Amino acid sequence: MKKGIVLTAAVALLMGLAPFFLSLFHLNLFTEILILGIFSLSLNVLVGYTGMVSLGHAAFFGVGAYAAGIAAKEMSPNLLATLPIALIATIMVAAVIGMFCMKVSGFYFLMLTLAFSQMIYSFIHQSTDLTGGSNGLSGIPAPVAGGIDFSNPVLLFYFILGVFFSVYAGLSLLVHSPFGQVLVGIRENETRMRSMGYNTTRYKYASFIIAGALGGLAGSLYTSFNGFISPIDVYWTMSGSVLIMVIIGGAGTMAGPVLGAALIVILETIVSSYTHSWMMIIGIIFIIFVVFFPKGLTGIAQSIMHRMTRSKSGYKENHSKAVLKKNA
Amino acid sequence: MKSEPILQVDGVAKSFGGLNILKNLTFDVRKGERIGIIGPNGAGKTTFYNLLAGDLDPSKGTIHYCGKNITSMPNYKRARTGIVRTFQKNNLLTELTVLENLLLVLQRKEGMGHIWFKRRHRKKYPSLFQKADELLHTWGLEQQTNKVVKSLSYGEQRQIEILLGIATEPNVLLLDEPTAGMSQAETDYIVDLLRKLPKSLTLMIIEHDLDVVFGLADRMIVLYNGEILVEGDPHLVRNDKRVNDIYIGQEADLSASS
Amino acid sequence: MLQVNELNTYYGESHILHNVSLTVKKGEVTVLLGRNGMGKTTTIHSIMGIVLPKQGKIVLEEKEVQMKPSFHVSKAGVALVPQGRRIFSNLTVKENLLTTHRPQENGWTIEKVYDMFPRLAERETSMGGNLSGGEQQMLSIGRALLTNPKVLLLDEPSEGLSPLMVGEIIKIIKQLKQQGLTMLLVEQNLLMAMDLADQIYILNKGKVVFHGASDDLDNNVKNKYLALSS
Amino acid sequence: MDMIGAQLVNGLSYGMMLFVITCGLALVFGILGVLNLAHGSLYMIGAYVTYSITVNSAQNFWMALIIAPIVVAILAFIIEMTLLRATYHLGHLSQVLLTFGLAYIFHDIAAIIWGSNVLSVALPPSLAGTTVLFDQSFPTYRLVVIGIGFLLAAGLWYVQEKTRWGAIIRAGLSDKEMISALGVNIKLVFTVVFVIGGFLAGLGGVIAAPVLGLYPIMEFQTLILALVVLVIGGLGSISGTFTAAILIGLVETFSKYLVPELSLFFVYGLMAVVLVVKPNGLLGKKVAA
Amino acid sequence: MQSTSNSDDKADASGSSSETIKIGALLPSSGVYASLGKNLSQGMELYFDEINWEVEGKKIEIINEDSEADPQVSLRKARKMIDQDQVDILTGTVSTAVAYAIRDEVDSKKIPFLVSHAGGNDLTRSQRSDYIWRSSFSSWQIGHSMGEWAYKNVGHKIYVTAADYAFGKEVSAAFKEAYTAAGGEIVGEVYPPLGNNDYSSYLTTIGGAEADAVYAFFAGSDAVRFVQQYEQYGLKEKMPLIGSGWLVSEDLRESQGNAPEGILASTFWDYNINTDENKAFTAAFEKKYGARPTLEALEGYDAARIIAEAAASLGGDVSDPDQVVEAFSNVTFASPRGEFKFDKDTHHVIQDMYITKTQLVNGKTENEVIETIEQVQDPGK
Ligand SMILES: Nc1ncnc2c1ncn2[C@@H]1O[C@H](COP(=O)(O)OP(=O)(O)OP(=O)(O)O)[C@@H](O)[C@H]1O
Ligand SMILES: Nc1ncnc2c1ncn2[C@@H]1O[C@H](COP(=O)(O)OP(=O)(O)OP(=O)(O)O)[C@@H](O)[C@H]1O
Ligand SMILES: [Mg+2]
Ligand SMILES: [Mg+2]
Repeated sequence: MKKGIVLTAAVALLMGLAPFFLSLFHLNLFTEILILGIFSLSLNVLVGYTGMVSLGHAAFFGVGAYAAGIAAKEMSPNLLATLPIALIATIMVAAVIGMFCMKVSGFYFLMLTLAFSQMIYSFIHQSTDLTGGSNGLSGIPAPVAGGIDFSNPVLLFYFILGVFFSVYAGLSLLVHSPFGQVLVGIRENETRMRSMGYNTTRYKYASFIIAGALGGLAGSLYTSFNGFISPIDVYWTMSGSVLIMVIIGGAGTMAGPVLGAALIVILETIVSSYTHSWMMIIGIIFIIFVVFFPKGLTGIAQSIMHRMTRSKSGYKENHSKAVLKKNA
Repeated sequence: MKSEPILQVDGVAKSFGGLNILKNLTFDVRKGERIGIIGPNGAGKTTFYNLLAGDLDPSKGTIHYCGKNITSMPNYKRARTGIVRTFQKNNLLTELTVLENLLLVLQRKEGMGHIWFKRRHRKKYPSLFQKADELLHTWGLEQQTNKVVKSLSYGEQRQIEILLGIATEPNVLLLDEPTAGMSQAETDYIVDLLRKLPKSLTLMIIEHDLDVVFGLADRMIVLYNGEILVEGDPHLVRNDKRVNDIYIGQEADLSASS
Repeated sequence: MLQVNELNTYYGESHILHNVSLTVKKGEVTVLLGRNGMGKTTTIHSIMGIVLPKQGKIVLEEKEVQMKPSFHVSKAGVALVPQGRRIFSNLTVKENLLTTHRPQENGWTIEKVYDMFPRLAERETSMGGNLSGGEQQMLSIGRALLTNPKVLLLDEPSEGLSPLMVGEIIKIIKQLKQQGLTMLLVEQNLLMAMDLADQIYILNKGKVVFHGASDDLDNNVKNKYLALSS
Repeated sequence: MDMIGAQLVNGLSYGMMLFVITCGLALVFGILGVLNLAHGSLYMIGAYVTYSITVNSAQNFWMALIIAPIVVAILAFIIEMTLLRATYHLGHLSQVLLTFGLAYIFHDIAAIIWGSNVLSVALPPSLAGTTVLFDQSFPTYRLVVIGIGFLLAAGLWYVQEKTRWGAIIRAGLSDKEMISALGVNIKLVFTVVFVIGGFLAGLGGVIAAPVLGLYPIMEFQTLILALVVLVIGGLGSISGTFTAAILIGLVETFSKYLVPELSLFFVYGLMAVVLVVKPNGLLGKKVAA
Repeated sequence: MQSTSNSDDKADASGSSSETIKIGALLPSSGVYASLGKNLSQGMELYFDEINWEVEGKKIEIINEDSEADPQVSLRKARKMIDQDQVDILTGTVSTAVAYAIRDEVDSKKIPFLVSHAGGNDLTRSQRSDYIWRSSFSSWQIGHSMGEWAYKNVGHKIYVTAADYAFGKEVSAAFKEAYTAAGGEIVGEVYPPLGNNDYSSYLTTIGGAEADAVYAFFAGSDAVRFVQQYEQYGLKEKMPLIGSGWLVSEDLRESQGNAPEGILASTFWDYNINTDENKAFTAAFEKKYGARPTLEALEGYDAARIIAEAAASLGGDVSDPDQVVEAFSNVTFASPRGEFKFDKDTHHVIQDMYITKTQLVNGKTENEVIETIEQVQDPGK
C-alpha cells in the first residue's frame, strides 16, 4: 500500500517535471497521450469494469470536441465556458443514446453503439455550416482561463496534466468504491446482481453516462490542444483505436488504458516516420500481444513484478493474495 | 400462528409457447411458515419460483406480497422488498472471490451501492467486513474467503449459492434444491443452519432430498403437471398414495430408512 | 478395464490429486465417494482428458490414454455424465441426443432413451437450456448412453432427480451392468452408492483413503471421511 | 411503376452482393463465436487474386472463381492453425485484437504486392452484356449475382439446419469441453469452419470485385458493411443474414432514390431501429447462458 | 524550459543546418489517398533529380511523414517536422482537412507552407495566411472553368452529381454558379456519399431526368465505379457525361476500360498537352518511373520547382520565412501545365484550364485537349 503511494508520487513528480527535459515536440506528444489517456480511461469504465464493449465511443469524443470548438469560436475560448458546455452536450447525448443501448447486450451493444456513433458522424460530416463538414472545424482560438493564455504549450500541458490526475484519481476511487464493485458484479453476472436486488440497468446507464462524459471531456481538451477538429475523429476507426488502447493496455485495470494510449500514440508516430509499412508493424505488435501477453501491458508489468518477488505461485494465487493484502 | 398471509398466489398460470407449464395455482403463505415444495421432475417448481421472484411474468393471475400486488414488479425490486431466491443451477460471480460475492450482497442490504468515491476497504467499512467474516465463519467457509469462486468444487459453489441467499436476510427465502450436490455432511450442516433461521423468516424450499424437506417443512405442497396435487401436513403428504405413486416410488423406504 | 495409476493433477499451481490409483474392473460398478471438494470430479476429468494430469498413468484396455485429448478418450469407448449436467442449451433435446450419437448394432438408440425417459420424448423439440433440472439430468444420461460406450463415468447422476427417478436410475444402472457395461460412479446419495457398488473408493483431500466393498464401509470410516454421524 | 420495379431489381442485386460478402463472416461469428475483423481482408485478397488472374484475359474469370477462394481458404487455414487456435480460450476481445492486427498486416501486404492504385476486374464477354428489364437496361452480371446469392443461401441453410454439422458446431459454441468429451474433435471442426469462412470470404471477393472494384481500405469498408448486415440479421442464423442483406439492399436503394441526402444515415438508422425493437436482430436466437 | 523558447531559437537553429535546405513533405502514404501521395513525391523527386538536389550550393533534403490523410495525425507530424526536424519549408497535403488542421500551427510558427494539392477554397480565402501559398488549384477553378463552356458547347439543361463531401460540394457549387450565370438550368442534383459502392439507384434516378448532360464530380475509386456503372446502366448513350479531370485521370482510365470514352472534363494539366515543357516532363517521368505521370506528379514536380527557384533567388538562404514567402510570390516559369504565376493577393496560382475529351485511340482511351480557358484566377473570396 505504502509502496503504491511512493510509486504514484514519483510518477506524478516525473510527469510534472516533463517540460524541463522534453523537447517541445515530445511535450506535445505527451500532452496528446494524456488526453487520449483520459479518453481510454473513460472507455475502460464501460469495457473493463462494466463489461459492455462499445465501438461507438468516438461519438462522445466528437460531441465534446465539436461542442467545445463551436463554443470557443462562437462564444468564448474561456475554458470555464467551453469545458462545461462540452460536458453538458456529451452528457445529454450519452443520456439519449444510453437509453436505447440499455436494451441490448454483448455484440449487439457493440454494434448499436457503432450505429449511433456513425449517425453522429454522418450528422457532423453533413452539417457543413455548423461543423465545417469534411474539412473540419478550423480556426478555433486558443483556450484561456482566469487571465491565463493557454496558447503556451507548457501552460496547457500543466492544465491537462491536472485534469488527467483528477480524472485518474477520481476513477480509481470510483472503481474501488461500492458503486464500482457493483459495476464489476454486472460485468461478471448481471442476472445474479438483479436477484441480489440491484437495478442493474440504472447502474449500467450511470456507467454509460460517466464514460460518455469523460470521453467528451477528452474531446474538448483535444480541441483546446489542437485548435482543430475533423469528422475523422468521430469515425468508427477512432472508436476502434481507443478500444485497442484499452485492450492492449489491459482492460479492467487503472493504469492499463493509459499505458495503452501511450504505446499506440508512440508507435504510430515513430514507426510511421521510418516506414510506409507501419500498419504491418503495428499489426504484428497487436498479434504479439494477443499471443504472448494476453493480459496486456499491465499483465506484463505484473509478471515482471511477480518475477522480482520470486514468488512461485501462479497468477490466480497472486490475485487472491492481492485481495488478501487489500483486506488485511 | 394465524398471522396475515405474506404471500398470496391467486390463479397464477404460466405457459411457454403452447405448453401450459403452470395451471391456475392458488394458495397463501403466512409469515414465518416453512413450506416444502416437492413434485416430479418438470412439474413446474422452478418455474413457480421464477414467477414469485419476478424472473418471469405469469401468463395469468396475480401475486400479492404483504397485501400489495407485485405481479408486475421487476425482479430486483422484489429482492429489495425481501423476496429472495437461490438458483437450482449455480448462478454466481465466478471470476470474483467468495468474499467479493458476499460483500456485494451485504453492501446492497446496507444501501451502499450509491457510494461513489469511497474505496470499499476494510478500514473504511469495518462493520460490513465484519458481517461478512461472521457469515463465512458460521458457514465454515473461512478457508475459501479469498478463493475465486470458479476454482471451487461444485458442492462448494453450491454452499456459496445458498449463503448469498441467506446473507440478504430476506423476509421470504425461496430455496431451489439447496442441498443437491452437497455431501451428506454439508447437507446436515445446512439443514441445521436453516433450522436456526429467525422464526419471522418465511421459507419455501424445493428439495428432492426427502429427509431435508420433511425435516424442515411444516406444510407441504406437491406440484404435479403444473397443478397442486396435495397440500398440507407433511405427515399426511408423505403417506398419501398419489404422492407415492408419482413422486416417491418404491425407493421411498430406501431413502427414508436412514 | 480401466486402471488409474499414481495420478497427480494440478490446477495451475495447486496440487489437487495426490497419487490417486484406482482399478475399475470390467462389468463392475466402482463407486467414488468423498465430501465436497475432495477431488472426485477432478479424478473423473483426468480420466476423460478434460484436465491433463501432470503425472500418472491411465490405462484403458491396455492402452495408455493419459495425455490424449478427450475426444480420443471418448472414441476409445468412454462416456461421461458430467456433474452439473452441461446440456447444450442452444440445441433441442433431440439434437442434444443425436449430435454425438454413435449407432451400434443392438446398441442404444434414441427410441430406447425415450422409452427410458418418456419425459424427454414429450420435450423433444424444447431447447436444452429450457428444460427443468431433472429433465436435463435425464438428457445428460441419455446423451452419454447414445455414444454406446464401454465405460461410463457418472458424476453424481442422481443430483436433482426425484426419488422416483433415482429409483429408475438405480434400475437402469443395474440393467446396464448386466449388459456388461463398466461404470465409475461418483455419488453423494450414500444409499444408492452402497446399493450399487461392487467396490468403493473414498477420496479425502485428493488422496485415496479407503478401498473396499460396500460391507467394509464401517461407521468408523464413514465418520472419519464422510463425516456421517450415524 | 417501371422506376419502382427497376429500383427493386437494383436493391435485390445489391442485397445479394451483400449476402455473398457477409455469409463467411456470419458463419465464423454466428457459429464459431469469433469476431473475425480480418474478414474484410480475406475478401480483399480474394478480389486481388481475381485481379491478378484476370489481368491478362477476362476469360480467366472462371478460373479465378475457383482459385481465389481456395487461396483464401488456405490462408485462413494457416491463420487458424498458427494464431487463432491459441486464442479461443482468451475470449472475444483478444480475438478482436488479433484479427484486427491481421487486417493491418494484410493491408500492407496487399499494398506491397498490388500497389495502392484503384483497380478493376473485367468480366468475360458472356457476363459483360446488358439485359433490359422494366424498360431499363441492367448489367447482366447484376442479375447473375442475384442467382448466385440465392444458391449460396440455400446451400448454407441446408448445411446448417439439416445436417449434423450445424448441430455439432452450435454445441461446440455452448460447451467446447463437453462436446469434445462426447467424442468430437472440436478443434478440427473449428478449423474446418474457419477455412470455409475464408473460402466464402474469397468467393465474396471474386463475385463483388467486378462491381465494387479494388482500392485501398476496401477491406475496412467491406468489413463494417458486413458487420452491419450480420447484426441486423441476428447472430447464428444464415436465414437472418440473408433476410438482412436483402432488407438492407432494398432500404439503401430506395433511400438513395427517395431521400438521397439522408442515405448515409439510413443503414445505421435501420440497424439502430432493428436492434432497439428486436435486441437480438431480426432472426437471431437469444443465446441462453 | 528550453522547449518554450524553441520557436524563438529557430533562426539560429536553422542557421546551424544552413548547409541543407530541409523540406518537410506531409503526404499520405497509407489510406485511400496513398497513390496520390506517392505520385506527388515522385514528381518532387524527379525535379530535384534534375537539379541534383542542390540549390546555390545547398543540399536539398526531404523529410517525409505519412499524413495518413488524418488531420490530427498530420498535425502531430507537422509539429514533429517543425519542432524536431526543424524543416525550413513545409509542402504537401492531399487532404484539405489536413491543410486546415495545420494552418494555425504553420501560421503561428511562421513556416512557409507550399500547398501542392489540397484544393479547399477557403485556404486562400478566409483562412489565408502570409505563410501559405498554393500552387495546385482551388475547387472553384475546377468547377467554374467548366460552367460557361458547358452551356455553350454541351447543352442548356444539366443534372449535377458529386460525392458528398466538402470538395465535391465546392466544385459542383462553382460549376452551378458559372453554368447558371451563363444561362443554363440545373434540372436536378444528387450527392452520393463519399466512398459509395453502388450507384445503381442514383443512376436509375438520373436516367429518368430530362437533361442534356450530366455533370459529375468523383475521384479515385468512386470515379471508377461511377464511370463504369454509368455506361453499364446505358446512360452514356442517353446523356453525355462531363466533369472534372479526376473523373478520367491518368491513373484510373485503365481500370475504367472503355467506359470513359466521350467524357468531357476540365483540368489544369493533361498528359496530352502539346507543349515542349510538357513533353520533356512526361518523357523524363516515364524514363525514371516507367509509367505515365499523373496530375499529382505534375503538382509535385512544380512544387519542387517553386521551392528551388525561391531558394535560388535568396541565394540559398531560406532561414527567414518572410523572405521565403516573398520569394515564392515572385516565382514564374513555363510549367508543363502552361505559364505559372501566383496571385500575390490570394497566394493562389493563376493558371490556364483545359477542357479535354476522352477518346479511343488504338483500343485505349486518351484524353485530348479540345479547348483552353486562359488565366483562370480564383476570386479570393
Ligand atoms: N423457458 C421455457 N420454455 C419452454 N419450456 C420450459 C421453459 N422453462 C421451463 N420449461 C418446461 O417447464 C417444465 C417445468 O420446468 P421446471 O424447471 O419448473 O421444473 P421443476 O419442477 O423445477 O423440475 P426439476 O425438479 O426437474 O427441477 C419443464 O418440463 C420444462 O421443460
Ligand atoms: N478450476 C479449478 N481451479 C482451481 N482449483 C480447482 C478448480 N476446480 C476444482 N478446484 C479445486 O480442486 C479441489 C477438488 O475439486 P473437485 O471438483 O474435484 O471436488 P469434488 O470432490 O468433485 O467435489 P464436489 O463433491 O463438490 O463435486 C477443490 O478443492 C477445488 O477447490
Ligand atoms: Mg427445478
Ligand atoms: Mg464434483
